[in-house]
Amino acid sequence: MSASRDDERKTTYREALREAIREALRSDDRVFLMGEDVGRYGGCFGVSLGLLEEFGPERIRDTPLSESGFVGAGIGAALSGMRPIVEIMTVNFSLLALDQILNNAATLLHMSGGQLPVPVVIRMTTGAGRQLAAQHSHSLEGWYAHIPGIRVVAPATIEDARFMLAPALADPDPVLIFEHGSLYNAAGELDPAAAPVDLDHAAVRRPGTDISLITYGGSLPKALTAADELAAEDISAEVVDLRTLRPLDDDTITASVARTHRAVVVDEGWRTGSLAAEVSARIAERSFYELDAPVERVCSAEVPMPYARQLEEAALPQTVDVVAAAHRAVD
Amino acid sequence: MSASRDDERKTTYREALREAIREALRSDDRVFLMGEDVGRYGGCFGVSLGLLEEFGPERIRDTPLSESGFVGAGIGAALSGMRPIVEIMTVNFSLLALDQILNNAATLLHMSGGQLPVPVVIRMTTGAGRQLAAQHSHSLEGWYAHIPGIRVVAPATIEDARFMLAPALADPDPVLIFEHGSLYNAAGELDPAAAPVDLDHAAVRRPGTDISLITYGGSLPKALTAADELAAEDISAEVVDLRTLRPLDDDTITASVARTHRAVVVDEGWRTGSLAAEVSARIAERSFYELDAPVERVCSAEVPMPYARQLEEAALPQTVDVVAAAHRAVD
Amino acid sequence: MSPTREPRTRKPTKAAKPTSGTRKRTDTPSSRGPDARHRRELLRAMLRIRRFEERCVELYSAAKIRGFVHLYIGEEAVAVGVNEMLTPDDAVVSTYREHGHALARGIPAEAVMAEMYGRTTGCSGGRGGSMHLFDASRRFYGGNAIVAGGLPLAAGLALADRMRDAHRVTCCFFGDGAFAEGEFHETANLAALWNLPLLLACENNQYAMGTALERHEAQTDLAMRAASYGMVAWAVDGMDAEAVESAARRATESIRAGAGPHFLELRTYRFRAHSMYDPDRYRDKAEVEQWKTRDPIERLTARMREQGELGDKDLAELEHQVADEVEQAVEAAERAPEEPVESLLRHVTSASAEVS
Amino acid sequence: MSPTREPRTRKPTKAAKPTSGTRKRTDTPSSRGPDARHRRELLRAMLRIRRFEERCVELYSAAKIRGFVHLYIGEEAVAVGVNEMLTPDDAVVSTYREHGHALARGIPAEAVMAEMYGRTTGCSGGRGGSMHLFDASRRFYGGNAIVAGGLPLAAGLALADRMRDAHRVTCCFFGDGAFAEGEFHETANLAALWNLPLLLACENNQYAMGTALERHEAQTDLAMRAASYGMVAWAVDGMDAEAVESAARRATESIRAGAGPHFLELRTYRFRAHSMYDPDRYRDKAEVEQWKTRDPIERLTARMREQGELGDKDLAELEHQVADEVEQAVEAAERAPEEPVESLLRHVTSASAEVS
Ligand SMILES: Cc1ncc(C[n+]2csc(CCOP(=O)(O)OP(=O)(O)O)c2C)c(N)n1
Ligand SMILES: Cc1ncc(C[n+]2csc(CCOP(=O)(O)OP(=O)(O)O)c2C)c(N)n1
Ligand SMILES: [Mg+2]
Ligand SMILES: [Mg+2]
Repeated sequence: MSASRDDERKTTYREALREAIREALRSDDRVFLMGEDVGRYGGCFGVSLGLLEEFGPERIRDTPLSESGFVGAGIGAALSGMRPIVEIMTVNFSLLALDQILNNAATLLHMSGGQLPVPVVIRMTTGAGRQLAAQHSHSLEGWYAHIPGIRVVAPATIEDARFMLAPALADPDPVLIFEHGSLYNAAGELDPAAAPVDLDHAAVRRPGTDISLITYGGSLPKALTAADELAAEDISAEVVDLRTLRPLDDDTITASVARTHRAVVVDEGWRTGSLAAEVSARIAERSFYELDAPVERVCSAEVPMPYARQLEEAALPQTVDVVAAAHRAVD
Repeated sequence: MSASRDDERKTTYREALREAIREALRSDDRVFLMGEDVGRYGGCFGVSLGLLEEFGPERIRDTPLSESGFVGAGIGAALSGMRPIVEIMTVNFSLLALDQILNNAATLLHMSGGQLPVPVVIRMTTGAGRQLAAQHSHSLEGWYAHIPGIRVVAPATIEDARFMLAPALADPDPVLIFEHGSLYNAAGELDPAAAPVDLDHAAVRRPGTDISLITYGGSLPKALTAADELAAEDISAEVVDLRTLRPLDDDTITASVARTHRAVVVDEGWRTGSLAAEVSARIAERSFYELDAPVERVCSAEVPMPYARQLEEAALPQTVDVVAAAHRAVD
Repeated sequence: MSPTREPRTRKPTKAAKPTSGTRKRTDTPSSRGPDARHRRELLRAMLRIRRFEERCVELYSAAKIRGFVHLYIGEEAVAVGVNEMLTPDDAVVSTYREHGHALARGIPAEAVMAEMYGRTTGCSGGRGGSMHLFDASRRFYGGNAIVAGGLPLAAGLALADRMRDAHRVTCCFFGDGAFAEGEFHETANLAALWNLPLLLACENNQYAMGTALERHEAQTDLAMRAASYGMVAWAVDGMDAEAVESAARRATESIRAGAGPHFLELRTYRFRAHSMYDPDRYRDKAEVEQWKTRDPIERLTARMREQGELGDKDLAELEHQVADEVEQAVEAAERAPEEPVESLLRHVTSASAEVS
Repeated sequence: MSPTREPRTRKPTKAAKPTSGTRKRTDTPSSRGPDARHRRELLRAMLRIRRFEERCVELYSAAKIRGFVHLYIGEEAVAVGVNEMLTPDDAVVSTYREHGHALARGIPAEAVMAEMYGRTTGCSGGRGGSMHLFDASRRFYGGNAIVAGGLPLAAGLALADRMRDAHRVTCCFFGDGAFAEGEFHETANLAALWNLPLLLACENNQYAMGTALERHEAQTDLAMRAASYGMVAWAVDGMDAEAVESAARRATESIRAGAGPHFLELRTYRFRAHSMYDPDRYRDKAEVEQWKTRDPIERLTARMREQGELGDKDLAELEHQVADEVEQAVEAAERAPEEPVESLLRHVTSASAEVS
């Protein structure tokens, strides 16, 4: 946990998340972390390792297996003025708590005529790529982005992993944070200039002029690699990281498409009914006369994620698919 | 239950559903109906009234309040060769069973390498319009249309209410049937020529040449009224009833847009991440060079459904909104 | 006495010593003693709920109130008896059958009626309706229409208190039907495991909609079932406001003293159908009549008459006051403004109108 | 004896009379008698699981197997003992920790190993992996990686049998952690209410991942808790294959006789970490060592030696046969073909490739 001055900026996505949680716990005693195995085990993906020792079992609270129960309890504690961070191991299990999230967390403020804000933060892992098969691999954050009353964010970089939590906790409404499982080990230097993230805005991760690659979360690295490959062919791709999946930052998307006149949306969700469909529909609505080609979507194949390596790879959006889609749009 | 010859064709949506269930129970002893209050109470919306008396409590099976439990039990019974019809009172409560539907019903066939088809039919009510407020009014069928491995249908007419169940039961895979709450009392004559519905195809409910109004379920009547109003202004609107929300019948949609070059998608789901977004994205993908105007979406406002009458009306897609959207597209 | 009485306030016990339980009752209550006055308030509270709801039935027929409306008639002793033991600092989580809980908690009849009219002066600003009554100032957290959906919330409210060492109680009302839902069991386990200051007030009215208890629960002794979680649990005559009150006294005192969650199985009955839509085909007329002989209002009235605490005139006066209160609520609701459709998107997020 | 032994078949009882329970046991078992032979098969079945999984560890390190892998080592007596009482007509629903259940059920080691390799010859065609083993021909319904997610399915399988008057048993394995999930409670209530022929085999290995039983259950006597549903329930020494078998005998006979669901709390322990990713920081070394002294394989071996049923040579022969079987499974998996990516969309729907 202690690091020398020099190492301080060298970190991983996992450590950045942990540091953000630690900071929140230190600076606000209404904050606590709750979920299955967040304590003694250290978090199923190791995010909260060491926090139990530092903050004790009341604030690093292991729960029984009961997603609906403890997510609902987090909502109730938030109603009562606490600032819970609730961890659900993966988005697949969050379905068991979806009733609480939609029918309570997202709805109480409105149903009560504005009396009951719910300042809860719910974190969960999403995504595939580790051969975990059909009950541990799906990307359902697009569903959550459908729900009025909540905010949905997806940190794709180490900076966002480190600096999205504070504004999420400061938001008076429920915020869902989706961490892509393939990113936890991503390592890099923390930009010393990084600061709390403005959760209302998407980020242009790489400027470009010929085509917009619009993505988020675990697909960002693939889109950036695709942009590199396209650059080698003299196609200048702009990479937009949505960061916040609800509410979508229409202005940044529209401005990018206005520059490039072409777009590929990359999203690990199943294609039909994906978040990519929403982005595509919005581009068509807002930038119809700007578009020089149909908006392309690169999504997961519509299949419960298979275990076998080659099948999983084939099911997921890959860099080569992004490049191919860009070619279709540009040609 | 007994009707004279003449009255036989005069029926309601509710009675048509009941008749379909009765027919299934009579013709196949693997079929049974299971759900909360389907028996003694007669179904929360009266669909199964009288069936308990005819078929007994084993086949018209009242369940405890335990959506996950009895939906999962329906899936298990289907695995074992039965043909259960499981009723969930409304789609809002189906969230409690979503884990079973996504992680088991939709997934078992694939996960098992094709060994385990799940011939379950799950019926539920969807939609708003009766001032039932924020926990009883949402239209979440678009979420279900996102899930590979299941079929999702939405009968919008008395014929479809009567004749969609048989093919749904004949389907070896899970079929979800969404019944819009505002349709139960819809009355009319059953078309004597009606026959089991082909669940792979959308239906053109009214042909037209200037614009395609693409919709389903409880919004179909509104789209038809809008088409009437547009006709009065010499705008010829074609009305497409999707009927099957998954898999979407791309060909019918594409053919319609090829005729009209303009489209409005009407969908009672919240706009962001709606099924309408998917339809819009597909039209843009498949008919980009056919389109003379951006695809319009008429959806519900992004708000947990308010109780107050005027607010609920304002939140829902109305005929006037469809007409206005058509004007925007045509002008 | 104001017609929109606040709940009786008793200071939360900071230590383990019992509070109101220490109040000695005289064996021969006088018609003017504190017990008599107290019973009169119980009666008034039950009458208020009864008359309020009877008026709702008329207003529903007149299409002034819409949506789903679930009446509490017959069950009034539960809300009123339990509420006696709650302080303003405590919290209440309720169901869609919550007019009684809301009125007992002290939410003005006006605010509840206006809500059912869908008016801005309603206790949820007209956005909730009958099933979603809220009042943050009274720590009344709804109004939950997903069966068992309020239970985890209540555990969270109680958890917050436990973490902050607040000696408050969270009371969660729910039905026998909710007992079958997984969410009840997850909540019961959390509450017992974490020793939460939670009163689980199970309104066992013998039916979940049209399904009788023995047709939805394998084991119908719910208190015994709850006790299997290691929490104190017992059954109470829910048709007797004083019996409910005394059970709630024992339970809340024990909870305030740190003994963790308690479960009360309040055996009661709804005299009316499940909701306005329900033709009530599934119950024996005789069964309903049988339960009606235990009407909590008639029972308390009889007891008070016997004790000489209540004469015809007293009762007429009470009825008159309550009728006035209800009528004023209706009149106010009739006059109250509607939310303009322009503010449809208010309160979706705290930032008010959402970008979409 | 074939290395991929079918489960011992006992005809399903059509009537209420007990089956295998009637088989007389001699008081002084001979090393060649039926009891000795039977124990040898128990031992073989446990050894098969143990050696198979030990090989899996190596193959995981060699990156031949990927994804999440949960080992059953230490718990073998449970799968083997319960399976003895199941017929091929019965059904089994399992968890993600199911190599033991699958092998005990008679799914060939080859088919399981190929599945973990992700090959077409795997028992799920390579689409499931370690957590999703299936075999419809053996009525082995997975392989469920949502904790408690298999329980409602199992109730449905049992319901189908009850509706068709089939005297079959559905056995559902699940862990102590699953007991806290709402789905367990909904299932238990359904099963007891409807008198389903369901064996609820709760593998209480004292931990749900890193969370010890007393930190996730308010009341740790799980059998008592289950009994509160009105079903027969008791705790069994899950480290003793014969004790498990005899408990399963009583339970399955009673279920076949129509007595409804039974619950066995099988007290056991996993000797390894929760999964391959788990550094196992949350358990006392001493606790693990203590449980290892009760190793079900060593225990049965010792008992057999004592009885003179098993000599060094016999054991070596058994080990040799099992090792052969495992090795053949590995070799076959190595040679087995991979599914071409062109058939990615197979089996999404029965119509094979889905329109999208
Ligand atoms: C999760 C869920 N399932 C079903 C319903 C429909 N429903 C509303 S009330 C009710 C019966 C609840 O019974 P109980 O808990 O005993 O409460 P009571 O109505 O008797 O007060 C049902 C089935 C619902 N609102 N929520
Ligand atoms: C619904 C759900 N929540 C969480 C997980 C992650 N998880 C997998 S196994 C496990 C522990 C389960 O413990 P138990 O039921 O005792 O079974 P054991 O692993 O001990 O055999 C957890 C938390 C999951 N797979 N499903
Ligand atoms: Mg009830
Ligand atoms: Mg365990």
